[in-house]
Amino acid sequence: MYCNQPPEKPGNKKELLEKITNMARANSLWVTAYGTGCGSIELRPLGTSRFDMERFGIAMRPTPRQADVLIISGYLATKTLKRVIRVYEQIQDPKYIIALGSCTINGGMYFDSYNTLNVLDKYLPVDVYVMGCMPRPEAIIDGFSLLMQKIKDGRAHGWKHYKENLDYYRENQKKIITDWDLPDYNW
Amino acid sequence: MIDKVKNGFEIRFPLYKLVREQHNYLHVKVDMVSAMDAIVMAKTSLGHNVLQLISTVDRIEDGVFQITWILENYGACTVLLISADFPRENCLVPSLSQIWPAASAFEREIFEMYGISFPGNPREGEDFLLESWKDTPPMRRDFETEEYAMRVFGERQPREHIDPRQYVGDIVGEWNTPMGRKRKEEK
Amino acid sequence: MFANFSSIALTILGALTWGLLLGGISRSVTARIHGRMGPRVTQNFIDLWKLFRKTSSIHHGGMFWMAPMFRITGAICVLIMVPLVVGQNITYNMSFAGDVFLLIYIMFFGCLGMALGAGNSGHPYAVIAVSRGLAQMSSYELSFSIAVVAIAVGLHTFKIEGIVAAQQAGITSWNIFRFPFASAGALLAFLPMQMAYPFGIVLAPQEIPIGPPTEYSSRMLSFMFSGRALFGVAKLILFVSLLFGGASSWLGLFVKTFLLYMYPVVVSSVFPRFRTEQSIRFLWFIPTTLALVDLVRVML
Amino acid sequence: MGVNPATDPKKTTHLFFGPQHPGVTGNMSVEMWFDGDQITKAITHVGYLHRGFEKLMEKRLWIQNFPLVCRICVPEPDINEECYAMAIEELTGIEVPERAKWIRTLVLELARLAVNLMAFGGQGGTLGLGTAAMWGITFRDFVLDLFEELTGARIYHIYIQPGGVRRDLPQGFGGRVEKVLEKIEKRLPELDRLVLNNAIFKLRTQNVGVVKPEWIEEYGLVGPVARGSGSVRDVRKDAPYEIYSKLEFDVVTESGNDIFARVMVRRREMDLSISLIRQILSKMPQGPVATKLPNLTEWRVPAGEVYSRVESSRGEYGYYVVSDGSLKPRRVHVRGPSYVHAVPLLERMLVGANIADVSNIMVSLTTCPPEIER
Amino acid sequence: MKFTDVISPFLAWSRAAKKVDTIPYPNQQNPGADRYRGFHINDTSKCIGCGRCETICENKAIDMVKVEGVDPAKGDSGLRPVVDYGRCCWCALCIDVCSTGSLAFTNSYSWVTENPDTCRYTPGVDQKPWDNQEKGFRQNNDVLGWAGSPREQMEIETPEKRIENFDEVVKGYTIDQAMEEAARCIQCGLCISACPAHMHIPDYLKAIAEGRFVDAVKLFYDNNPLPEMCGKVCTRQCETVCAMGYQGESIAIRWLKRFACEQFESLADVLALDAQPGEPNGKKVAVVGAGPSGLSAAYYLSRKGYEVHVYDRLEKGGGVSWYAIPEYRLPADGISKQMEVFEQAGVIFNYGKDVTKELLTDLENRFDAVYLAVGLQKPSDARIEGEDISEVKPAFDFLMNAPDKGQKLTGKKVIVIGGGNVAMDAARTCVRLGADVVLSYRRRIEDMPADDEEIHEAMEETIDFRPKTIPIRIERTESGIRYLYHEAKMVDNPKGGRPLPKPKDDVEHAVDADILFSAIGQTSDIEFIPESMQKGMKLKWGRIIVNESQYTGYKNFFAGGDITPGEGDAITAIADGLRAVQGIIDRLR
Repeated sequence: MYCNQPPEKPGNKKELLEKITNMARANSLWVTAYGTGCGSIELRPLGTSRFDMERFGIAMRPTPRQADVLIISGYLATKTLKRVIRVYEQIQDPKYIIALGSCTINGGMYFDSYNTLNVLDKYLPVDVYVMGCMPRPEAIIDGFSLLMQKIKDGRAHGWKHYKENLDYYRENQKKIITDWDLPDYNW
Repeated sequence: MIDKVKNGFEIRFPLYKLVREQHNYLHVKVDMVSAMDAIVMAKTSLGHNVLQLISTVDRIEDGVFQITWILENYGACTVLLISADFPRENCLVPSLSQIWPAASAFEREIFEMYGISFPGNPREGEDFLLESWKDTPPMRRDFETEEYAMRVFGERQPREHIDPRQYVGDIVGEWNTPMGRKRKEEK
Repeated sequence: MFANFSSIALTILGALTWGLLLGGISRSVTARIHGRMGPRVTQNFIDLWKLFRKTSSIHHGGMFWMAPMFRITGAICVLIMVPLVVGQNITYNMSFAGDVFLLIYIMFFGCLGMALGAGNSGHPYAVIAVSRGLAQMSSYELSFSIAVVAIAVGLHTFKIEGIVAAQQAGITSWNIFRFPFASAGALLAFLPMQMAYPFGIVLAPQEIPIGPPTEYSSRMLSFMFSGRALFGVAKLILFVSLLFGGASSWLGLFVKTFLLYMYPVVVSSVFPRFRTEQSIRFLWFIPTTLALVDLVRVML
Repeated sequence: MGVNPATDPKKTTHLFFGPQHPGVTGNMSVEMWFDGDQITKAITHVGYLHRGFEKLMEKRLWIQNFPLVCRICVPEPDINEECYAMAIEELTGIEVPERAKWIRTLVLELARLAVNLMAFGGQGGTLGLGTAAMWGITFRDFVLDLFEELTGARIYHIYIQPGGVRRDLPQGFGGRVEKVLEKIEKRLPELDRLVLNNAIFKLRTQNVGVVKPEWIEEYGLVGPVARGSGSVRDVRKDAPYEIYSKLEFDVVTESGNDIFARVMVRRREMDLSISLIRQILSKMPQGPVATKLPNLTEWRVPAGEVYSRVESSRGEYGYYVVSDGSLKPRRVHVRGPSYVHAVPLLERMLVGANIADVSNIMVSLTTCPPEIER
Repeated sequence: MKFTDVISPFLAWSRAAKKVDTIPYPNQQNPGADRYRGFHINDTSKCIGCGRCETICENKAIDMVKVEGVDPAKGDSGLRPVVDYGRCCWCALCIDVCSTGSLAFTNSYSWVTENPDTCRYTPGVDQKPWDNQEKGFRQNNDVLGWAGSPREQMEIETPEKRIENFDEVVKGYTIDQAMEEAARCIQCGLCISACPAHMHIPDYLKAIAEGRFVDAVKLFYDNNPLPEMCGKVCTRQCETVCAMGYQGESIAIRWLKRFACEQFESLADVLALDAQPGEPNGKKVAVVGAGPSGLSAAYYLSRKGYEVHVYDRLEKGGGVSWYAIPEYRLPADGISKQMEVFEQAGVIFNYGKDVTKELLTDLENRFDAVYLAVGLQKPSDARIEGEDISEVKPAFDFLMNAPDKGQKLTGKKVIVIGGGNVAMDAARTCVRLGADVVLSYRRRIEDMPADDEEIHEAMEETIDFRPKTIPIRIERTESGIRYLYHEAKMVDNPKGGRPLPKPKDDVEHAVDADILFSAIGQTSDIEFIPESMQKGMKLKWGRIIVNESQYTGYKNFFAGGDITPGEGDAITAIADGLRAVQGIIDRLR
């Protein structure tokens, strides 16, 4: 039913309304509470009193259905990738991915590991990369600022790209996840 | 304290090999047939009744897996390591999961990582760290992790790399000497 | 009739704004005890707008869609049946139409509809949360009902208008002083009603993320949030009317509802959650007993 | 064919708890079957963070493994460095200068303090007491500031190395440590009042998540989990490393067996750490902080096998290091305390528990998935 | 349940009235700590491109690449590190091992991007916002010693003992010491660019470190047929560019070469099949002069199958380097050990042949090619008044027949003029013969061309150094001679270059002595070359100018060693020989 239909192509919205909406989107980024890697240790100071990301309207949501942002906090093991794809596809549009750390860019420390993937954007569309291992909370805030800027400018189109190039992403994903047992579309 | 343990081994397993000895630390090596007896003896009569770790070393050049059981005596705070070599082909090692419930997890991991089977472990074969792994068990020495990673995961950009030693040699003409050309070919 | 409709619309809109604003303020206040700066006060509006304008939204059939509607309907019914400000007829809306039992029924109906819808999402966490929530609701509704009955019997009127009118003789005539035990019971029941800790077993992110709304997203969630805001304000107004003498002016209304809203916030920030059976045991014994004391007193 | 009553689909609900779940400590999951509210069977699933550390270590030089090992345990990286460095020192016979030993102990205790603060606050957080989690993690951040100043990084310090530490203490560091300790000491009572003197917190933790004393030896439990059940085992006391034999302290132990006892152990460990840090700062000797190492890229560690142990905030932490005399280790096996805590023990403890207590129990064991999976 | 347990949590609300803990980050910047491991910077002018950072990086995050604007030079590979932040883990191992300390971390920590392909950059070359950051993680080699370490110290005879005899001063490494010293090598290969003969230094150091001494010797013989000599008296330009020398002490490449050779009684046996004459190709080459240059040309030509005849006026092979260097630096035993290799390689020696015009004409006719490597024969004039006194002698002549080779020293008080290795050798030889020695040099001690070690050892051996002395004249006195000089001050050279010594005042200082050796260099003497040949060659200041393959321009004549302009040391001479071999092979093809 809802999870077996091909995704609908995003249409154009009215300019002004879209602008206001983008402002709202930028100032209300809800993050899926999924610590995929070691970077999530720096999300705790970020979420708590010391750096307090709620100042920017960023909040943790326990369920992907209600979130806008997925933070890939560092390396992804192949076993996690499967869950992350599931989580990402459960997030409702528009949705964004922030990737933390070297591991997401080119493998980082684990470039030669048999169980972690090296180039994240082959499998999921990434909007913002934050350099560091681990990035400090301040750097993550800067990452969010860049994402906000992108949303306000209407450039944060990773999710559209994912839908339009679903076949490409699926092919790459299935190359790694040999026992693919997810539905073909699950949003 | 450790002397008592050592005496125990001298009496029961006169052929044991002493690897390392300290005031609260003893590492002995026995043959594969008496390994189980040694562990049971350590647990029942030598006071080393806590299993800390089961570890494996792939000694591929000797064609054996060296299994090491690390047992502790909580009262005296001494460590006893018992090692034994098992042939690498169709490796079967007796399971301790009936004696220590914690052993089951260690044995599941070793089965996954080395392909060593522990007959008697009821949960053997359940996915532990890996998911649907089809290649050589990854911790074996003959599994090349970097090659695997590059083949399966790839990298962002190919490495553009110049070895300074070769480069300097080439530009100054290190190999242009009468005998040098031959040497370079050898290299 | 037209004036009535527009005043109803204004009431709903105002209640929504006030509810969201209260939510924002409570987030800021909670942030203070955490030792942090906290979000903007308007954050809830931004969130709501964003959710409303998300481009995709999954649903799990008609019941699923109905759930927030049930709640919004319940909230609106309560809002229009309770007089907002005493003496200003325009705020009376339809208060002539109901008595407190109808109100209690409508409140229960809203939650029940919510439970039905959320249960229909098929997510095990939502199902667990619904079962927890209904179990808890049955216990706090009991104490709340007994308290209301005690007050109503004591004041010899079941009309909310009458209850409000009976409290207009100065601060000592407020029901909270006239029926202290029933009020205490009702106020304790107010905590689970607002899903405040230690009774927040329904929305327990660390246990059953995040309970009934697990599967709700985008527009559905924005309805859910507005429903919650409306319902929150409705409950506040109901409690103000029942226990705190209603509001004799707009300022009084805002102050009273604000203070009442802060009460669960204060408790919530310093207590962890009960387990389900602990919560129910607590609600069955303490508030119910308290309310019963007053009921018995009134009856005798 | 008989149906296992624990997983009978007619009687039980099948539920996955994690890995995308705010109540799980890190990236792991528990598969559960429960009957009503009671869990009848639980299976821990790990491997979401498996990076193949042990394989990678075999492919890297001895010194190159230091950036790797610290990533095995994210909240408390220093114990890994310490344990690995101790193993190498044992194999090579490299002497550690006296001052370096003191600095190492200082670092280890600061890290223990930091991780206990987080775990203490986190225990409240998992029950919905967000304030406690906020405070605990904020206090931890004060300690991280010290680490940043000392080692140059907040999380992965890569500070301890064979034969000493990488840098001397900065000027006036001791004073700043003292300042932070005072700040934390001043605010800890607030946290105590919020968490330990909280009726509902007690209700939720007392007599919940019981670890029976006889399980300690059966499963090989260590650290606060064992000490909360009356054990007095602490590697710092039993097999002192670095300069623990020169410090005065008593092993913290509680006999409640339940979550509250473990929380109390952690709380008292914080006091212990603070007192140890004060002792270290007052007695810190002068001198060099590192022994010169040979050319790092040509460094061969003599062949041998050694099992080294340190006491982490979660209990005994062991490294089984095998060298074949080459440039790279032959085998490094990391034995993290979470291994038995999160897999066999958790599976056992969850049976009969209430679904509401799953993350409560998990956090009280402070399971750290990266050290299980490596 | 206690009642206080219900009340006490509410006390937490007191926190709400207090100051918040939040750092309002983007509004208030929060700089990293002084030691923060932020982003890389590299001082490209200091960087030598040794690639140490690349080797130590466990993530393969650092690659050495060619960079525009940085050219390879002696001691600088011209490569610079590129850092891939898709790999980096900020462990700072690269910082701590950087041999020059040019690589560092700043305390910036914030870099966000949309484009992951921009994460690779060359610090110091690509402009980045943090390039001018002052603070950050810096190398501290005093603590770690990873970027440079002290040398393995070998045993050196005490000055008191060593002036009593002609035994070697430096004892040489033990096997363990040598292996540890060789293991300090970081295999960067910069030394190859500095060594005139481009020896395979990293390879043989690795061989020594791994205990493969035979391989090491074989590697020596690839580019240098006189390794033992070079192992003792080489000017070791390799060590001056050694990457380990920037923060520590350079690797004792020379001593290790010596060590490897000394491990074997006979080098000929070690080389065995590697030092055999090549397949004869029927061509004949004459080599004039059996010095380092001539010998290396002869060796490789022979190995390539040429029939090689070596002519020398002395009775033994080895040339001046051998004859003139005293025993305590280079014992004579080594000569025959190395000469065996040449004989095994099929080189034919003709000793005692004075190099004359007739000989050259004869060789021109009989051989396909001739290699002239006759070196410098004539001592320079000191150009001091009174230098024709018979007690004033060239130090070079004295050393050629020095007492260890049979000559006696007449007199007890000796003056040596000069600051080169010859001066040091003469002075130290005289000390060993029981004389009091005064050494006079025009410039400062740091300007002396001699090896630092030589100067240092000479100073230990009670030699009276008188730097900054300008000779005036030498007078004969009743008992001997008197040497008069001005004290000098250094003034800047208007043409640039080294400062010039000028007399400080008019005071004449005097030293009495029995004998004076002047060691101010040798000049060439090309009178032995027939005029017809001289016309075909290009000459300048008595030296033969050759092209890059040592070809003189006259028929099949090649020249090398000191007779051609150059550094004037043994290893350059050997390098000349190597080039000549290539030139001859190409020309005779």
